[in-house]
Amino acid sequence: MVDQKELINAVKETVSREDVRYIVGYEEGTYGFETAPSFAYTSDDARKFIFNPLCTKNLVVYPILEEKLPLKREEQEDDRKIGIVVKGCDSRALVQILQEKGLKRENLVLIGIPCTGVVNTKKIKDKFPNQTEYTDVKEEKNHYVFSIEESVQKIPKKELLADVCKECEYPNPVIFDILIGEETEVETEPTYIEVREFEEKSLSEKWEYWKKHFENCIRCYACREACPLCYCKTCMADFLDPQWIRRSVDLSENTAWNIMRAFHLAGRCVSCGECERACPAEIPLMKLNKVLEKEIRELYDYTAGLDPEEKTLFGTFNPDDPEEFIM
Amino acid sequence: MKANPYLPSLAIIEGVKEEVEGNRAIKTFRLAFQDDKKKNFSFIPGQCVMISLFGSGECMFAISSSPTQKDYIEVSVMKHGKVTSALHKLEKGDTLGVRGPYGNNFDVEGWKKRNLIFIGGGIGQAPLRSVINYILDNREDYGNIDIIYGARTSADLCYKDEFVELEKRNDVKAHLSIDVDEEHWEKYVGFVPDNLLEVNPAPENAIAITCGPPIMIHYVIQNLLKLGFKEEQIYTTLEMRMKCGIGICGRCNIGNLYVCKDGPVFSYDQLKELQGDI
Amino acid sequence: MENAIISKEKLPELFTQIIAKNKLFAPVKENGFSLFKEVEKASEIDTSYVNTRVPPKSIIFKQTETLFHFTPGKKGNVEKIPEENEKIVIYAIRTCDAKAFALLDPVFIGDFEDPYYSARRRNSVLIGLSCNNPGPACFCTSFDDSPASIEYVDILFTDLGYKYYIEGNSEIGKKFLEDHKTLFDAASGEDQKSRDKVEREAIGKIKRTMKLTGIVEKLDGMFDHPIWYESARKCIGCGTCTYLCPTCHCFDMQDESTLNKGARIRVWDSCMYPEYTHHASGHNPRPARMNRVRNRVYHKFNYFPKNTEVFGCTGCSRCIEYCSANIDIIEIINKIGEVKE
Amino acid sequence: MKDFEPKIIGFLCTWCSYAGADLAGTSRIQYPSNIRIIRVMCSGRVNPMFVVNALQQGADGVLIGGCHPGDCHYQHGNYQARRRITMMKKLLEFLGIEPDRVRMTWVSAAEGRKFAQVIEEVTEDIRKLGPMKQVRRKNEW
Repeated sequence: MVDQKELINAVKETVSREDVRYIVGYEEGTYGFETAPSFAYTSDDARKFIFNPLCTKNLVVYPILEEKLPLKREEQEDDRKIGIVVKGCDSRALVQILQEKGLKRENLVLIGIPCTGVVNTKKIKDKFPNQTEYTDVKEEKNHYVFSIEESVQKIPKKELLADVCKECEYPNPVIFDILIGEETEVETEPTYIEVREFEEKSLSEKWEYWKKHFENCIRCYACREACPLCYCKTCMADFLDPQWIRRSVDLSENTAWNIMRAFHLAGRCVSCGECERACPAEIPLMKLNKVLEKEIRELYDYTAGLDPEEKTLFGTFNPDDPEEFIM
Repeated sequence: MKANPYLPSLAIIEGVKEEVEGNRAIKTFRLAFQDDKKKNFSFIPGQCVMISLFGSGECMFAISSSPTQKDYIEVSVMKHGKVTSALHKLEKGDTLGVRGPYGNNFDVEGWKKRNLIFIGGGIGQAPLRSVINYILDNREDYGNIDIIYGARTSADLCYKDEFVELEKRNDVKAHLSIDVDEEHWEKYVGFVPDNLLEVNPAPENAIAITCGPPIMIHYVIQNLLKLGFKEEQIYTTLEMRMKCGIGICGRCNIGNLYVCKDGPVFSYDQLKELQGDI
Repeated sequence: MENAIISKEKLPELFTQIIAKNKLFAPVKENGFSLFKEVEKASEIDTSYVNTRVPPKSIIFKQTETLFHFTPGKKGNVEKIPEENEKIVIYAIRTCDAKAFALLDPVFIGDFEDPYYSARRRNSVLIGLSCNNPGPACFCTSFDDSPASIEYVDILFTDLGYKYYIEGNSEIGKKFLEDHKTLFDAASGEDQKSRDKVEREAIGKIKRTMKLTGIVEKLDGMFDHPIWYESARKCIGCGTCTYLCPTCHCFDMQDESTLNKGARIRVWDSCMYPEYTHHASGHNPRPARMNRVRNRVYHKFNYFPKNTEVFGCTGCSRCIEYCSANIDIIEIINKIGEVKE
Repeated sequence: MKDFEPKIIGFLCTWCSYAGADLAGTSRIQYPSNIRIIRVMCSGRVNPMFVVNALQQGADGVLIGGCHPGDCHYQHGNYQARRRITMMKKLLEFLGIEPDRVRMTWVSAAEGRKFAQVIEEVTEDIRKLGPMKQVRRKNEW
């Protein structure tokens, strides 16, 4: 459980520093079980900051989304630091970006939050579909506690916990400047049970499953935009010449896009689950990310987003990498 | 039942003229219609056409020839993106699709008897060339004509040979400029807005028409106001990324107007009222 | 025939009759969410939804549409495609989505007529289904509509438990009721009362309001207000709001071809992408997310009313509900209303 | 599917596999004509999207040929290609697309005979798999 006061004080203190431009954190959303990203420019703004199991969003996208607009005459670039409130997975995404030199560590201040898992907002919305008021959810002894129309609800954690959090190995930030509260104990060793079960199916069963999902893809690219690791200046999908993927929305192009997205995250995905949360067509994108994560771990003993100094998976090799399939 | 606005008519390239070579190459294509559009295609200077090269895509271009020239239309194309690069590979005899004409036009009727100042930069001269040629063909209806035109280098100037012809005439004044000094260049060196101040046209009974890169238009308008031009005396023609050309696809809006349908010609007082990103 | 009722047992028979002569589009539940699909059997239809994920505009204004065929290359040629003339029935469309068609009509059938949209629109019958359980962010009442408005549909169904109350609106709707009248019973005054009660209850469930008085004029003076930076900071630029919006109509046109045949297609596009307005020269009139979010709000609440005298929003709440950064259009508009000039 | 002749795209590295193919030709070794060769500078240049794109546009199988481990003209391009193609195959398998449609081989400039054998084997394997269905572009507008 994160102490709200401690968080706010830390943010206040950090944002008051001269070398800090702003801090991204969470605030109460506008309705129901939503939380929203919050930007603190002054210590006054920090009062809005919260952290609870509804704070799902990976805020690491914000520093990479920052647009570098042409400066006006005599205008100086603001190179002060950006602060981010990070959970375990968010911090790993950042490590991965640092590894790829997408951002510089010295331009960031990290307020780490030991996470105990976040809620799957879709599930909670389905359970209480008519909740218009913002509802604060608290975690108490393996239960989520919140009140709906003055009656207190107590729901077992495992019913509402987001799927990606169930097998989370790194709930504690791997890099941070300030840590709020006690580190969470890690109990789980990932089993990849869901992926393994799916792998048992026959090829045609698998394709039937994905076909159904890919047909629903509307190619809004929300998965890409929400992902903190999709930060290419121009995405391959947006190239016109050569056009890797046609713009028409059909099974072939949708599949190509989804292969491309998953592949470009191989060895980079940190399992924050943001793509799946953002997908309006509810494609189980994490399944694709997870299978690659599992294979990479088994074949190359590699885990993404742990050490900023490490080389990227595809940027390095081992002469003894498995090659049974090569003729 | 109206005609399908997305269907292009076929046109044959009758000639290709290389205006500028190099990285920012510019070519002028002369197009003649193949079907019944041959007879019923008419336009007023300032209007645009959608040119498609089948398989590459479609782009909006200002017609750069005058409507007094009935047999063909001309468009000048700078090589920049996917479609324009493909267009630049075409030769005489190849087929293109043409839709249009689209958009509004310069008020050539309303400008009769007035002095006209044209201020163009780079490829921005293309739509101006249409009006200029129209007006030269109806020379007696109009007052003094000044043409201020500039480009980055002398090699980047479009319609060079036409300017040679213009300079020979005594009823038109052409003021050419280049941005950076070169050997053998005896005319003005400097940006187009500065050349405008140099030429110093009188605002009385005058209309100023400008087209060029956004930043040039910005400073030209400022300088015109400095010279005493009123907002309604200044006209510009804009460009935007366009797809449908008929005000549906949404991308070319400035405020509630679409450049493809309600533009591309705007007077400055109109433009000032519009809330939108240009 | 004007007002009638149909018992739920007879409903499959009605669908069978419709399917025999028309293409029937109705909501189905797939992979855990609802969407409009062409249905072949009455049993596929699932009306237990608030609103479908992708709006039914996708039936009339398809996400991917072939405009015409061509022969690619230097010696190209154009080949028209035959006009679609199939009769379309859209069942269980919500009033907010039906209103969207009323908003899109002047766009697609204005100075120029979009033949693909207009052909389908002409051939379609909209059967509305009153929304008895509006979602938590719904706000159609802010536009003086109700979850059971009849103006925008040809026929309106209202669920009264074991039967549906049916009202015909347009000529097409009345004729449609006449054609299938063997399945209907006359509606009594009692039915009328329970229908009104259902509507009142549904309106009561809508808790959120967008304050729209004077917003068009207010926006006129707010183009450079800092509120746009504040609202757009959260935006991740994903475009979900526009793809799921029933009134967004932007599209991209592209050529697709093999060596010897090709087609010009159009696909939905979104003003939330930087590429959308990016000129080939490199200039971008809307380079920042601030410009793009501002454009979206202005388009719905300033440009649309200026051009067609109605707001370009129907209150379906999709853009609020599926935004992953909780950008709330109600909040933005209400904030604008509160700004002191 | 007796008459099915698979189309296979071969991305061959210019230094080894392409030279191997050349040798097979000049040595007049017979091999199936199902392969269409695209020469690339290094197997490491093969972007996995090349593979997907080939399958979309009409290929029934894709073969990537590189130098033997340790022999890469650019030191380690083939090692990096190996990791990528391994992951690509795993991903395709998970999606229900036959991973055997994507093959990889090490052929040196001296192995004309091996090249012919590889092509024969790949052609037969892909013939058994039948035409690519899942991601093929329909091109029916």
